[in-house]
Amino acid sequence: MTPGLIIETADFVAALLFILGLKRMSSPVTARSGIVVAGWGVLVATLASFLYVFGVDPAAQPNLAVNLGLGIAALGIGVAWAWVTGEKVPLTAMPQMVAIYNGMGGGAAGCIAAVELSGNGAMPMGQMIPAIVGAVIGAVSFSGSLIAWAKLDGKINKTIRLPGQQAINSLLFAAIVGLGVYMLVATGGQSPPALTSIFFGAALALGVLVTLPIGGADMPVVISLYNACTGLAVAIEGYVLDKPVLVIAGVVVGAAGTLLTLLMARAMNRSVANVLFSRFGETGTAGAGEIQGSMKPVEAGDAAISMRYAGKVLIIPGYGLAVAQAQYKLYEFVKLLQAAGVEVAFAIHPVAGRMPGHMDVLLAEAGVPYDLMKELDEVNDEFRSTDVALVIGANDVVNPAARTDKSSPIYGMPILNADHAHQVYVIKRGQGKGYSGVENELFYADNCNMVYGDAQAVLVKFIAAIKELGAAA
Amino acid sequence: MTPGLIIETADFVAALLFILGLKRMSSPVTARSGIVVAGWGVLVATLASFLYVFGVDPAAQPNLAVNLGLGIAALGIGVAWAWVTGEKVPLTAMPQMVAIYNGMGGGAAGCIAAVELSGNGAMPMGQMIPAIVGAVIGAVSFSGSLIAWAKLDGKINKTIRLPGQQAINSLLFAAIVGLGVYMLVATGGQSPPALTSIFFGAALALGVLVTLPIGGADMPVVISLYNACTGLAVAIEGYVLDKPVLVIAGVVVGAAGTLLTLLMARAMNRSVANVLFSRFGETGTAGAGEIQGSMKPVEAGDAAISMRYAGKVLIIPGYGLAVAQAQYKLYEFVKLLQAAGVEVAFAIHPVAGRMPGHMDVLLAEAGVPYDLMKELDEVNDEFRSTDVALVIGANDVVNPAARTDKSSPIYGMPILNADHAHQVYVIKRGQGKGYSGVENELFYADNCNMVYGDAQAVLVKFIAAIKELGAAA
Amino acid sequence: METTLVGFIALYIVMLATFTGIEVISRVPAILHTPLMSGSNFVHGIVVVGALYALLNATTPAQQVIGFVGVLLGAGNAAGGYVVTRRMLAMFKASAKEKA
Amino acid sequence: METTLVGFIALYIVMLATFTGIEVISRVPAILHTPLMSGSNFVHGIVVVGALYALLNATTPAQQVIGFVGVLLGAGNAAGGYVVTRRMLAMFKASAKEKA
Ligand SMILES: NC(=O)c1ccc[n+]([C@@H]2O[C@H](COP(=O)([O-])OP(=O)(O)OC[C@H]3O[C@@H](n4cnc5c(N)ncnc54)[C@H](OP(=O)(O)O)[C@@H]3O)[C@@H](O)[C@H]2O)c1
Ligand SMILES: NC(=O)c1ccc[n+]([C@@H]2O[C@H](COP(=O)([O-])OP(=O)(O)OC[C@H]3O[C@@H](n4cnc5c(N)ncnc54)[C@H](OP(=O)(O)O)[C@@H]3O)[C@@H](O)[C@H]2O)c1
Repeated sequence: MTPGLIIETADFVAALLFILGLKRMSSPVTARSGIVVAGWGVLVATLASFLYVFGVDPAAQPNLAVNLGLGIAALGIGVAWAWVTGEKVPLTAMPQMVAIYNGMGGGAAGCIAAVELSGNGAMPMGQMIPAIVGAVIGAVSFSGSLIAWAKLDGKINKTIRLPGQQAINSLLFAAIVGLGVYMLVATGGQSPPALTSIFFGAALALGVLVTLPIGGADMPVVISLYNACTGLAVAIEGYVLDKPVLVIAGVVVGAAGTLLTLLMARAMNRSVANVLFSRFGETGTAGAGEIQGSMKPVEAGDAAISMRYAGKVLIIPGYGLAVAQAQYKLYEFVKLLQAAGVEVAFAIHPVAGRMPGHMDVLLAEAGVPYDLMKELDEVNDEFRSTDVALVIGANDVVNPAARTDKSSPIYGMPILNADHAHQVYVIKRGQGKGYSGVENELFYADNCNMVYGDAQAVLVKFIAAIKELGAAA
Repeated sequence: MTPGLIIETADFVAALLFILGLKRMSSPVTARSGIVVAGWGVLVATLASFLYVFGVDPAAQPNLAVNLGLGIAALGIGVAWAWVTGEKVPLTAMPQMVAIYNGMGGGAAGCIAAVELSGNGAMPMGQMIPAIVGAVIGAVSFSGSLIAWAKLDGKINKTIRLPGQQAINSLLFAAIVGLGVYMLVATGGQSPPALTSIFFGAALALGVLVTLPIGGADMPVVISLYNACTGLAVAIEGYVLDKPVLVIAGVVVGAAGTLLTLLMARAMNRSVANVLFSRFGETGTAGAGEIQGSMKPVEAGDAAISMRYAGKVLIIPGYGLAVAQAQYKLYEFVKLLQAAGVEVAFAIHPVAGRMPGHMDVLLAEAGVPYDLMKELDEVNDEFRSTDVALVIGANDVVNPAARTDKSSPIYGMPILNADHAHQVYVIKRGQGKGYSGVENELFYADNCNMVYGDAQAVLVKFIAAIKELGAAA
Repeated sequence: METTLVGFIALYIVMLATFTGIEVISRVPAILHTPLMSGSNFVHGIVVVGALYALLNATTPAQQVIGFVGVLLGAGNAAGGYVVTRRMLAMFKASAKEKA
Repeated sequence: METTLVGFIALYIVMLATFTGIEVISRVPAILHTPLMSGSNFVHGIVVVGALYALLNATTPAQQVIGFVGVLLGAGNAAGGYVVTRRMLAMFKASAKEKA
């Protein structure tokens, strides 16, 4: 086999392994092996790609040793840095890590484009157009993801919005298109470095400017979108480099990212454009009318004991659980209930928390087995036969206004039917509203009582109450 | 646009439409439009392919007018014949029509190979090997499908089995391989017509000999397998002709056929090899032990009236319903029950009848809405809360031996839990066994009564009994 | 015609088409398995396009005859598969208001 | 490297990969959506292979620098995406005998 053939074979195997790996993600039973399978794909293709040394451009021949050294060094540093940070980052910081890794992929695609465009010779139009388009997408994805990271990591706290933001962004975009066309038409693949630098600089600036005004809570949607963008950029640069494996991997990721983005947007009852271009909550809060009734507080101990003697308890975790990092205490409490013979399960809304699947990861972290985590469709009919629904730091995902109030910004979003349970307990700190900023009628319902306090603190009380009961008995 | 570009565009559109069309088959709501979408695909690609006249081989130039005339004539005759037969064939004869149309596709692939192999010049190895392999698969699929048609249509009634069948088939296969290799090595794409003819003749004979010994009841599995084979042959010839649309369509059909074949084989608890190479039932019948109890016959009228006063009736149709063509009478009866306020649904086993989905088509033909047709997984838990399970001409699919009797040939096959209903009525003509030839313990169960007679005749009595009751009241 | 299906590209196409086929088809419910069988049978009727190409490029009488037969068979596959599938699918209806 | 992704072939690959992606990914249950996000993020880490190609063929110092950065970023994407996804998935366990 020639080196070229080995590389092509390795690429093919990698593409196959990616798809097989992603297929394994269709069940939590096989998902763990799925990432390993996909991992082999990247490993095989990366190792094989060193065989390019046997077929470099004659012009690059003199640099070969240096380039090879640089390649090994870059690989080593990149892998080592990412591996270490990835291993030690706390699970709560996952979203921003995904953002940063994703940005790196976009940046890499941009670098490929930059090298190709500073080309060793004239480039045919059919290559240059995609190279330029991929460059812009990759660069925007890079700088935008970094901003998303900074926001999620608390490095940037404010949503920074320039006056006339839309106009500035549009102008910048027009400038990028103009520069791109100029590079294409006037320079024929030999555009001067200064021009190329301005072009890339403008694209990076666009990513920053587009992302800055978006609120931190909307960042997961943005990350998912940039994930799709990076996929697209990789696919396009794959076309330029004539590497089908990059095209396939990129397109598949593009599909995944797009799907997840749409899912989040739909579950939030907003369009993707709305997320990107308008400040949320500005109109939302005004909508809700006055709610009749009052919130009825209850002692933590009393709530815990009533659950201890219930037949069936469904727990609805929300963003507040993540904020309080109370998943460990929660599972401790659940195990006590189970030991007392109570049937307990978790009802998880698809957009509970701030990322799709956020709650599932959180609970899994605390050791909750995945067969106790029920999806909305699976569990929603069970509330009628449930004694107690325990809502922990969730708000929007149990707001009945989504079913009834046409004027509410969350109207139409599917919700968990906590209100159908015989008794509802809600753990939250006070009168705080949820992500969408609307009032929640459920909290005023006859069968609902509030347990005020930080989720972690309340759960500690729950646990104490149950243990006391056991000791007394 | 050049003619070549138009053809390529049309091909691409066709491939896209095929996949979109098949995607629509995922629900009965959209399925009807699915076949239309796929139909446009074939139409567009076929019309565009006439543009080949602008780019024929110089050697074929003098024949162009004749060839074009032949092409239009062949298209016209083929479409007209198939359209007319397809429109007027009764629905019961669908399986054999599918067989014959499928065979024609295999034959067409074989013809393409024959033309290419009688080539206008030396063919590179990389083209010749697939051409030859595709030729064999296509030819076997052609003659095999015709035999399947003849068997299902009653043109051949016996299962014809030569002494030493396996040895003969193996020898023939070896001969085909030998001839193929000889054509490949010795003649370099210029094999003399006589040799080519012998080669194709041998392949056709193989299809006949492989299919003849298989019993008529196993034919649907065989048709599904040949469907996959034709897909494969089309894909391979598509590679030879460098037509990606043929490759994609062929591979997708190959996947569909393979999936359905495996599904049928698994549901019958046999391997595909077992279906093809062994006579079924020879060992099967011996297996079952003596069954305690007796079959308790009941009058048709009594059974009908007890269903009239039931709350919920589940109907399990089987092969006998198809034999008796009683689906119209059945739905008439069901509508009477529904009018009397009885909840009625159909529980359909994936391999009830003789083809996957056989019962669904039959019932749809009689006008039964598809939302009343429930799949096994969906309905199996409902039997416990069902007053009457009415089994019509079904046997194997309700045989509890599949759950309990490890020695039974159907052990392990999923069955409909008719025996869990409060009362079971079974309509069949006598002591006849089902497809697998084993006894059915259900018929001897305490809560089971037999209504003997042809399904159609019994249902007529059912209807009369209900109507009489209505008149009396 | 320029040859494009060379080497690995053909493999990629086959791999992706296989995945697409398996995924798309495993979503078809059992209720539609008979129409699926005839519908997929219809889809390989596209072979008629290949047969037409072969016929139009036929040089010898033998090739013309074989090509003619190929187009005839392919056309029958496509047309027959289409009609039969359409007829079957036309029968599948949802419960309507018009209760019996 | 011989150019193979020409014209329609690239379109076919994109079309089939899109279908494969949509079908495969829409089967992933909501419970795994966070690992899916990071896992698909990992998959585009394969871009490192393209960056390596660009770097190995670099002729000017500028190209070397950009190529180096590209490989660095791509490697970070791949390694980081892998570790994070593996860590998350490792947490998903089924109910075991070891009841509390
Ligand atoms: N998952 C996704 O993909 C995604 C992405 C973007 C946006 N979103 C949106 O996020 C929302 C998720 O809904 P959700 O019900 O999970 O959360 P939520 O509606 O944001 O409500 C969270 C609640 O938790 C309470 N809380 C905060 N910190 C707490 C603590 N330490 N202890 C106890 N309670 C605490 C807050 O009330 P107090 O202040 O009174 O305590 C608040 O009402 C949806 O609107 C969804 O559309 C989701
Ligand atoms: N669907 C597929 O894809 C497929 C393909 C190949 C094989 N198979 C096999 O076919 C079998 C299907 O099971 P099944 O339960 O539907 O049918 P079955 O087991 O073949 O039983 C059919 C029953 O119908 C009765 N019957 C025949 N003609 C009748 C008439 N005119 N009126 C009333 N009853 C009549 C017969 O008993 P009497 O003679 O006493 O009336 C017989 O017991 C399975 O074993 C399956 O594996 C299925």
